[in-house]
Amino acid sequence: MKYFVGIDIGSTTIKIAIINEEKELVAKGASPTGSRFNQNAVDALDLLLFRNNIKKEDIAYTVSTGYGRKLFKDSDENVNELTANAVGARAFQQDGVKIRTIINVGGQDTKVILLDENGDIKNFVMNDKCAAGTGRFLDIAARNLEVDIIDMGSLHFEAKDSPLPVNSTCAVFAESEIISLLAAGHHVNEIVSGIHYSIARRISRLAARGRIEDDVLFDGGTALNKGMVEALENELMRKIHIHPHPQFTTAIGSAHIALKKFIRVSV
Amino acid sequence: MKNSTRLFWYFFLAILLASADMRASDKPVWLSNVPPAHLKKSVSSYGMHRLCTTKRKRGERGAIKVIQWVREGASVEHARYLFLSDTAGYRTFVFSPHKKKVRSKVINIKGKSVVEYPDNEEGYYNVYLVMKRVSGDTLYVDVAKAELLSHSCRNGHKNVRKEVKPKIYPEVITFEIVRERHLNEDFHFFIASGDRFTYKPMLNGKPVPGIPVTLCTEKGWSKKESTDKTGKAEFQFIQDYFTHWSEMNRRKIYYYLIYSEFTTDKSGKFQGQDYRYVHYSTSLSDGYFPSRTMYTSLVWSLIVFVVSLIVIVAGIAIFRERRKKPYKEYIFDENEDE
Amino acid sequence: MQHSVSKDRFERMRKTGSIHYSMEIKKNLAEIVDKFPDNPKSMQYFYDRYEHFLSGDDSSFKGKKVVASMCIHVPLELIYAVGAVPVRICAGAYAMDQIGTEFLPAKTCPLVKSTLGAIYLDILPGNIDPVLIVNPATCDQKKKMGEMGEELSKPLYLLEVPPTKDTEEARRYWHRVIKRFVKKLESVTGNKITRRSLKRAIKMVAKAQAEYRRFNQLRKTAPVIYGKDAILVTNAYFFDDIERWTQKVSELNDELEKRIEQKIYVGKPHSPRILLTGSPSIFPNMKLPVLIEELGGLVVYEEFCSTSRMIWDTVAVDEWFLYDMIPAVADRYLKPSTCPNFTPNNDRKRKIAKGIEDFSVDGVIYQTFSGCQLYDMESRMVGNFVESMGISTLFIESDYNPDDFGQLTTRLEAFLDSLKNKK
Amino acid sequence: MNNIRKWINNANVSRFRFWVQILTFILFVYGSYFLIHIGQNLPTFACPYNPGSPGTCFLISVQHQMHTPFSSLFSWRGLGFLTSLGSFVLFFVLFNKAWCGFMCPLGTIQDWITKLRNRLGIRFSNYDERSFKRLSWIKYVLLVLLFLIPLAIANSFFGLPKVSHNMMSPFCQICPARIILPLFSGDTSQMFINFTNTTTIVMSSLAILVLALFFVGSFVKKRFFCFFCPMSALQYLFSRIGILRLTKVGDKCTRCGNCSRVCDMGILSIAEDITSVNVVTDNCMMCFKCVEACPEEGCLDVKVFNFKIFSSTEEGFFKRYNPDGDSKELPPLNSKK
Repeated sequence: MKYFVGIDIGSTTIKIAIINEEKELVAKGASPTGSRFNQNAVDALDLLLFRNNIKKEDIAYTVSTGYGRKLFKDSDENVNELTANAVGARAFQQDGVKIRTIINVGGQDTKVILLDENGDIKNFVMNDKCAAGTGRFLDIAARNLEVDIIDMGSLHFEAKDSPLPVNSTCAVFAESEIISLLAAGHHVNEIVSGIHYSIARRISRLAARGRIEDDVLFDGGTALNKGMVEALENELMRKIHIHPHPQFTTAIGSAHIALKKFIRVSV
Repeated sequence: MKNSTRLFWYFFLAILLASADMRASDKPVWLSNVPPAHLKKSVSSYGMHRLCTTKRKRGERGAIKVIQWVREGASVEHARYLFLSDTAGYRTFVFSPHKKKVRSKVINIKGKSVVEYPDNEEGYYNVYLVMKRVSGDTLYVDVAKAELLSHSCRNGHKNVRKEVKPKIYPEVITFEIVRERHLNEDFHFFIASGDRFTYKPMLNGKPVPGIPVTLCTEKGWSKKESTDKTGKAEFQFIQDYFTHWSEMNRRKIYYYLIYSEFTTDKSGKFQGQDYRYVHYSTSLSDGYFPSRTMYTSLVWSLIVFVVSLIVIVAGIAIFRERRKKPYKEYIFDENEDE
Repeated sequence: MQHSVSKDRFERMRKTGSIHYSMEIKKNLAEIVDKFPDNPKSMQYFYDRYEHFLSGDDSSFKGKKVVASMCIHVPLELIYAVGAVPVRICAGAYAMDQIGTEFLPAKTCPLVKSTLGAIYLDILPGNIDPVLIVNPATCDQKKKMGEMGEELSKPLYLLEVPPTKDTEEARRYWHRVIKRFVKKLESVTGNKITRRSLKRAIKMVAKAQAEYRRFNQLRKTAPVIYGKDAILVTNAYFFDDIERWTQKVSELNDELEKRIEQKIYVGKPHSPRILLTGSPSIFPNMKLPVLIEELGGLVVYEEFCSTSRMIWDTVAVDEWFLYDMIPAVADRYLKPSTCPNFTPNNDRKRKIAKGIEDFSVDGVIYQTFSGCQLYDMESRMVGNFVESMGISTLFIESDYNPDDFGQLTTRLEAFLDSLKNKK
Repeated sequence: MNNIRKWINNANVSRFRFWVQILTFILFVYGSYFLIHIGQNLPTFACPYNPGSPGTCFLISVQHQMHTPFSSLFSWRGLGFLTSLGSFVLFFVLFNKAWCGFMCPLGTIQDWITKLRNRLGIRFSNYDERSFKRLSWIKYVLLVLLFLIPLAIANSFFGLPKVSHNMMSPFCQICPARIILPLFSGDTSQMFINFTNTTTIVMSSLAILVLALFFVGSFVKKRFFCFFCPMSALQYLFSRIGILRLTKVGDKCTRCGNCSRVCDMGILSIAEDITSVNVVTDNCMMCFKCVEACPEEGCLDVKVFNFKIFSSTEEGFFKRYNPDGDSKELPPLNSKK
């Protein structure tokens, strides 16, 4: 049985996805990038293989993507993460749903990718210059609110009345604004939903510039946060599909590319 | 008027008429296109050269009848309109431009005789009135000739040069005058005062050197030349009368008469009478325009040309100088009191 | 804003400035030359000219006055005609950009900052000492930069470019501006413009244009030269001696012709053909073209004011007299210009459309310097126009700062991939 | 085939036109001395007042044919006019407006005067856009008068008295060709002020004024008279169906303005207009200087029907305007001469 590895070396976390010949997702794993990410990546891969008892030789082809893709030594090929993301999104074929727009909110940047009919990238807009509207903004907020990032989503739904307006979009100023809101006695969940809406508004403005079309897929680590999804749906005023493994879309995509490349190379 | 005076008048006229045929040598008989004053209303003019024709009744078909008045006398304006009684011994010959004899006759309109012929072809019609009589011991042969051009642009201008050439009929007309054509003559041609033309009296088809030829114009100017050894006499037309400037009409036709006569000693018998001398005389009358360069002045045009040149050049020079100065400023009226 | 700096501080700034400048030149030149194996041999002349970009060991300038110019609206023929030598000093150095920021707000076009920095420190191509720096008043930032230059007591001269080029008032105004400019040139250089000298200048420039047109024709037929080399060739037109430049370009053309015959092509076989437009890339800021061609694209046509827009249109004079030659030269720099400072500017769209057709372009990359709002404004219109032709466009906003390499690579790679799939 | 085409596209059409103009000048001014007779209704100034003219200009036959009462004009006589108009159109369609650019004797004279001014180094001037537009309609007024006045001589309009016969062939009376062309056959008879009556005084002195304007105008502005010539107005009515065509490909044009600068008539629309294909305007005389001056490959083409006979090429442009030898024979830049 041959396995194909897609490894997405992001700024904050390394995500690995392994699929078999029938394109089924066999294993996925994420671990923090840290500083020596080449070594970390290799260890994470070995750990994942060991846990799912896959032998190293069965891996036929590995494709790396993400910011550190060129520096990860033992990948057979590296691919641009936008392309990988597109392939990953298209691999997630819910019946009756044709994905035309991917909103990927990663740790360090936010990407809005538009696809044409057969899934090729038609156009894309990126915001990688400012932390606002990215996962980093959520990390900072979570740290300030001394709340774990995972249950940010549930807190969002506890807020009773309308979300608190958090007007500073800049991650640095948001920090001081959150502290002042806490001091003013506002409840944590109001602040969290306010933050979600400020990020969502920022993303929708970016999406507007990209002139998005229907069947929007929201992926990237932030998609795990239910509150964010709800806020974005309201801001975009349209239904949003969530990838079953939002954090691993790009990794899965690069695994699929590894499969395709392997077939072409071997045939 | 009392009967006696009327009777006297009748008698006087009879003598005059009777004496018609005893003319002094100096009164040529010629065919004129100009009707007598009191008959102007009853005739009309036709064609380019406004030939005189009888008035056509409404709906009259067939060729137009051109008439030429028979007149006698050297003065073109005051020559007498003759009345040819049947006995006067005259014969008329009219030849069409294609040299065919055309039926012509002399008719009398209100006591004045005219030679009439049908006109339906393009080109010069030669009209002759030949009068022969013997008086004393000389036979007088008087030929009155007219070359009448008939043309209408509708019929086109084919082979004009051939049609316009002069034609003579020596076998029928013993003595006639021929006007030599200019090179560029065509159907639209008019003699204009100032032009020079040569005339050739032809006796039996041959030019006659050394005989007097006289040209008279409307207001009585006349010039006598004698033909040179080749039988040609050259004349230059002059405008002998200038109307007041306001009545000036470049298209008015003036008329001239040219006649020549000479006597040769040739004997013979004519109508039972012997004669020892023959006196030939012939005449030709036609119209001419005022001079083509009449009232036009080349000098004035050069003056106007140079003046306007100077004015325009000066205007442009000033315009170009003015443009060199910086742009014109807007000036505002400073005074306050409305 | 009198920039009072002590003599010693100024000297020190000048020294470090030129060190940074030459380091930048070496780095970029190395990148341009070494990373690409198949550069044509006759490009070596141009690489050497950039090697001595600042040293100015060029003998052709000796004994002649130099008139520095910026933008493309300065009639070079008139400068040649009065016996001076034109050098275009639009700077592309990040080193000078940092000097310029001391005078200009942060959000200013890097080209303007860099040029002002170069003028202030007198670090100009070919180490020239211009008698006059002609500054066409195209976009607002250049106007203000010119004003600041004057305050720094540099010989700046404002050339008033009309805001539009279609009305007759604008054309007549432009003719008057050029005539006054000629008078200024005559007073600055001391020579009088004559019929002969202007005619000779027009012919010289026309010969250079003829060679460039042949160069362009060759690039149209086959991908025999990288876009970055083409940009280098045209950039050399800024400061090189024109007759030598023409000679060298014709040699390059001959070599390219041979390459076409022998079918030696650059880049990969069906690499996406890119049209570059927007803010001009000027050496040493060759970041974008080099990156594109590194990632497998091929720049086939650049609609920059540092390349084709500067050399394309040639003058045709009806009567070889000053009264017809000077307006003809003036018209040549106004009427066909597709500089976005003119409004309306649909000539530029038509030129891009023609470029796309002639060079069978796959994708358009629209570069805008951050802070240059002229090109930014026009990017929407051009983008929509190119979309309507069915060609996808990538809008890149960058400046002379080399450290946004990462973002550029991701964007360009994604764009090139999307083009490859479409092909 | 295409090296012939290449040779033509590189040819110097202006020099070719110079020689064609000389030949056609001899044809139209001395034609009849060589017993050549071309025809009655020529679309150019083969002036019948000049004895050497091989035919007659259509304008004079128009004025004579219009001098008929309405009753006969709208009956058989009108047919005569239509046939002569037909033969004019047939002549005209052959060369379209190139009749003015290549063949008209008056145009040739004006071009010679321009060459003289060029030799003397005197500056030419051009109309600005506003006056260019305003003056362009004068030739249409002259054309209408040219039809109306003879009609008004033969019929009375709205009961007004008929125009006097002295106004017969009104345009010929003031046309400079009537005076200039006979001069070339040594016949100065047309150069006169006619004092016969006030009308003829006014008309003949107007003619002399127009003559002076003609000479000074064409000395100062290139092809001055062609701007007001009713023949070019009449020709423009039929120029759409001409066989010879001047077309432009708007996409290739960079609007560099070379064509409108070398245009003798000073037409601006040739450079500004990038949409229409047929670029012959009413002032254009099809001298093809614009096609010579266009540096863009195949932007301006001269076509017979749809077959290109001469089009603008880069190579041709550089050969014409910047021949190689040129910059060498000029003195080096810094020599004091």
